[in-house]
Amino acid sequence: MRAVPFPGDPPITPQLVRDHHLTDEEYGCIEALLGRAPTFAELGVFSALWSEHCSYKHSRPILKTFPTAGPQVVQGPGENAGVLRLPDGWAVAFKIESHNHPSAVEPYQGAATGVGGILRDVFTMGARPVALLNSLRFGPLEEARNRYLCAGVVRGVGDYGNCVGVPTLGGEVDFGPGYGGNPLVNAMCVGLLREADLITAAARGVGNVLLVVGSRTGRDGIHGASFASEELTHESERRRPQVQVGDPFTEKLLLEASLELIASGHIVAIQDMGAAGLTSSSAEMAARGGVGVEIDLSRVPTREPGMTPYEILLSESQERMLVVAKADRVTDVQAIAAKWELAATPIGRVTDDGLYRATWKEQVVVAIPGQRLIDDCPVYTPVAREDEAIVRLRAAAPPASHLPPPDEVLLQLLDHPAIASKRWVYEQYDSTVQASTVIAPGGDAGVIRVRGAEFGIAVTTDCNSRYVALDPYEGGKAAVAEAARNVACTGARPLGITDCLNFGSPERPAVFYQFREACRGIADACRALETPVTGGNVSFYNESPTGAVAPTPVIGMVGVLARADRAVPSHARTPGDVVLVAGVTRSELGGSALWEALHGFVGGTPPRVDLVAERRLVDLLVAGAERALFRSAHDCSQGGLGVALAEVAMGGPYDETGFGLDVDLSAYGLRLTALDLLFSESHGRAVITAAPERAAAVVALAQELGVPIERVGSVGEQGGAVRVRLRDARVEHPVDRLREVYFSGLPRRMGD
Amino acid sequence: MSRYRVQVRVMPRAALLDPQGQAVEHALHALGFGDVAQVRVGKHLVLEVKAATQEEAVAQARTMCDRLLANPVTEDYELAVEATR
Amino acid sequence: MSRYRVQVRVMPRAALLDPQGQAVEHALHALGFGDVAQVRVGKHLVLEVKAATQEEAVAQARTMCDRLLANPVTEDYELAVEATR
Amino acid sequence: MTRVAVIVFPGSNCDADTLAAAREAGSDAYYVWHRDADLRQADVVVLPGGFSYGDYLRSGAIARFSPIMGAVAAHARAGGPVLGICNGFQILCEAGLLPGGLMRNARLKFLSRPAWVRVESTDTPFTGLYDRGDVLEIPIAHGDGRYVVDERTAAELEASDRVVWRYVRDNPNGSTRDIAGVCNAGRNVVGIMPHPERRNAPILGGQDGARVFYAMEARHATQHAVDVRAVGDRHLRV
Ligand SMILES: Nc1ncnc2c1ncn2[C@@H]1O[C@H](COP(=O)(O)OP(=O)(O)O)[C@@H](O)[C@H]1O
Ligand SMILES: [Mg+2]
Repeated sequence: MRAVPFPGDPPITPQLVRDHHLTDEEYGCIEALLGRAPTFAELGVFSALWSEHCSYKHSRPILKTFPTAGPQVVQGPGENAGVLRLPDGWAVAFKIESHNHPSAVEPYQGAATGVGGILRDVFTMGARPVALLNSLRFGPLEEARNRYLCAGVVRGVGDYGNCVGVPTLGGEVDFGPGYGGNPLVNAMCVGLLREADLITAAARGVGNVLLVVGSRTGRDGIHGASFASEELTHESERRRPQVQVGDPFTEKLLLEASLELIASGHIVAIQDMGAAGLTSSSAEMAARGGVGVEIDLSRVPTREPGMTPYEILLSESQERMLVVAKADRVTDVQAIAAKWELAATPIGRVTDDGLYRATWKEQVVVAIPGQRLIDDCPVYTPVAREDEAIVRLRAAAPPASHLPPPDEVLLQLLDHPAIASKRWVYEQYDSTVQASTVIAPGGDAGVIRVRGAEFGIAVTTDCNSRYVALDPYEGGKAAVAEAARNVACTGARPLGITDCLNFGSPERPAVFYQFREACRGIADACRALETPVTGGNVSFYNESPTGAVAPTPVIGMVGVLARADRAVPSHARTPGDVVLVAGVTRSELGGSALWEALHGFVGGTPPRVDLVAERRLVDLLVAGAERALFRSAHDCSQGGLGVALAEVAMGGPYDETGFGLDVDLSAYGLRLTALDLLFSESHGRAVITAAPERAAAVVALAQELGVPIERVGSVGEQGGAVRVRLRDARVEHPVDRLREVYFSGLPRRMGD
Repeated sequence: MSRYRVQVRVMPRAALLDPQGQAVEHALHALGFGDVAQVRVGKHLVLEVKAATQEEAVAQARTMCDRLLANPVTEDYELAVEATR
Repeated sequence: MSRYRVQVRVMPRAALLDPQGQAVEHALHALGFGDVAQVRVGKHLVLEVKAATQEEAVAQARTMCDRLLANPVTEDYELAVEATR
Repeated sequence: MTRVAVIVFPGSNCDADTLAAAREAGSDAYYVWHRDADLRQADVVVLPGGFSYGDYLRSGAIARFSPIMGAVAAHARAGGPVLGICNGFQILCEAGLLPGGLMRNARLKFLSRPAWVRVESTDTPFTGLYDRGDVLEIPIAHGDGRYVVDERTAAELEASDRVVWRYVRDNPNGSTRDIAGVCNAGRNVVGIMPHPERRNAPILGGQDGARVFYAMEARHATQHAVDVRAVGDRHLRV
């Protein structure tokens, strides 16, 4: 039976094809594949599945170069989430996803539904979500629009995760002019499961029944997937009524119902209806299982009357799941759904003819060879060429001008939006629900315990887009290295990553160059650190009329601590402790916060990542934590050693005060100027504090592992002064002054 | 210049999901109000402005709604303006 | 039985602090609407009921408000009921 | 062992944490589904935190009509101990089992952070193992935590020693008289905004909340003259 148009469908014209973001060549492929012209509904299906967002048509060959194997990998890329092995039969499922375009149009709902989608990706693996993270980028907060976006996104992220009851354990927020027209909102979810309970999203078993579980289908976000593959213009502003509204309450019910369904054995597969809704979930499930499916669209419960097959196929209404139930268990599935006050409606079945078929009652409206629908999508290898302007910028230096003394610079940096405390953000996120939070936001990485087990899990997201913009290869490496350091500072061994690659249009050679090189850097770093890539997300076309965003490949990393109760916090805790600096400081101010804050200059050659040294530092941090040698450990990132020392002194976000610090750097980094020594952003470094009686063991361990280490001072009294002595300068501030500056930077700009 | 009382009703757009309205509808059904339908939940704002004329007050109120009080992406609003004594 | 449209306005009690109203007022001042005062923010609910008469519809709506839609400790409400065509 | 019923509403999300905390304190804790009508011989009832019915309309407004709430009210009337934590507190207020109500935080934002509360009354089934004046560090995580009550009732609460916990250092949500928790006139129904179940073990940063749960067990222990056990830094006074 071949597909025929549905009454009222528009005729297929070249303009209609272009409106679906398909090129003439792609349309040619479609006609060749079908042996005829597509129906309107079929055109919609192709448009969705062959969008960049679903098909990765510009990125697939590059993504193939990522290392994805390792003894710890249970599930690599290709599923809803990656899965890594933990001790004692446990496993961790995790994934990161972008929701940039929807958030640019409606920050609150865009961010909220982004969190909703990533939660579903994780619990459809049979994992209970135990942590959320979010990586955010906005234009400068001096502009009201950017403040509006930032406030709305943060509220949306918070309201959704808080309601579902998953703690937000970390993330990042950064600012830059390129993000003004196109903010980035990446959400990551981490879930815990018994390895034996893993379920995947491959439809199987001819005659098994497809059910929609959850919310009704409305006209929400039709074309979201192709929308996400398009630059933001005034035209997209006009598409606003298509925003999706999140319902975290229904999500919580869906979470409980899904986990119960998976445990029940009544179902063989489950998948979230994410981008491109029913279309992508059903087509992908069928292709993964190598089977056909048949769906009667007239049976899908709708929220509005008169919805067409096209609309039902492409709707992105939230909080819906597609479940493949064993043929004789449909009523059991419905009973579990009903317990959680959800509808579960049979809409189709698994077939043996390999066709992806959708009908309206008896009438066939879509009939496409299923495997080819997924596999035949054209793949592009765009031209990659570095922008000459970047080459020049890398060679440039900031204008020579009179520089303030280092103690003033330190205050300026602590107030710099990229560095200032993000407490204003993370205190809007429930970080203690589930009663397992060992290290809450504000440290290097979030850490949770696992009830009934000894081990713990550490999570972080990281990316410094300045480095990537200036040198995408080193920048890609740096993002992985920083994530690994953040995880390792808590004492966790880095296990693997998920990535969210936010770039401009891949059709521009300069952008594709950034993408290719950043990925090469990520791959090299992941190999060196033995942290395979388990999945991720590519978000292209992050451009607005004012230009592309800075290339921002966000790395989400998971690590494991042998003993959760030995997790190491990031700040000083006891007067008299010894302060040590591990790693080497070089003169590497390219892309630094110092130059950005002082000169408004983002340029120069960014710090180079020595992956061997990085690996050794990680080993030191993990081994030292396991032997309980450290009282605290904190890596040096933006703002360098100066900011890291201040952060160590300042203490936790809710401490009444911090600690003084007496540090003498006059014998460290001998050839460096004070500004270099304090604010250069060389990688591979951490500030460690240790009880005096353990300091010698720390030094010995570092030497054994080949990490250069120096004792540089000691922790002072609570509420004391932070004093750093250099050969030709000196920094001194009461720690309370530092805290005041560091914690007020963001609320002041947000007008709170 | 006189004082005017402005009443603004801000409702979620008709085509958008209104989870709050849904939850209230279910709750009313559970309470025995089985015939209740089409529940939508929005906001009501009351405020006072000073203006020379009623028209000016309406124009001011409209600008406030467009710029701040209603989210043009997700909400529709209605206005009522009356002189206060 | 006819259908009636019920409109319910629920406002925070006058004696209580209304931080949302205050925040809106500040935001309006910051946007240049310096004369705005007395901002209060509440809820507006719209729903449909079936009833034999208008009086019955009003009575139903009142019970819904008393039992669920408004919290007498913190809120006051007003009702309007009209027949739908 | 004290039988502790933890009520699960659709949208509850601290039910598992609360159950675990009660069990770690030695109680026989179990879930009761909101659609049930029977508390199964509970000695103590706990309404956990979360977002019952999404907190739509008002926090706790819809949950109070759950079938189980009839049994909870009967248990409370009979003098049985009832604890509402966060959303549970909101539900108890909506249900009229506690005076007052909880409104949007004064700063209009959800707030997740440690809070410091002073124990103001030890004469409840849940605070008997603290000393009056103890200052506890316990997390809060709520958007609607501003306790409001009319002046007369507030004065009455103070006069009758029914303010159970009070915020110190700062008032995170604008609560009337810094109130973080109250009890009913019979002293058996208690509502608190902070989450003691999130701070009952050293690995969670401290155990200032643990005695809320040990108290449930100790109460039982008193009645049945069972043992004395060590609790963190001190002994239960049985
Ligand atoms: N959006 C966010 N959500 C939650 N936590 C955040 C967010 N942004 C920053 N944080 C937290 O603030 C702390 C500092 O973050 P960041 O400035 O990225 O420091 P670092 O350079 O050590 O990575 C971390 O604990 C981080 O998880
Ligand atoms: Mg970070």
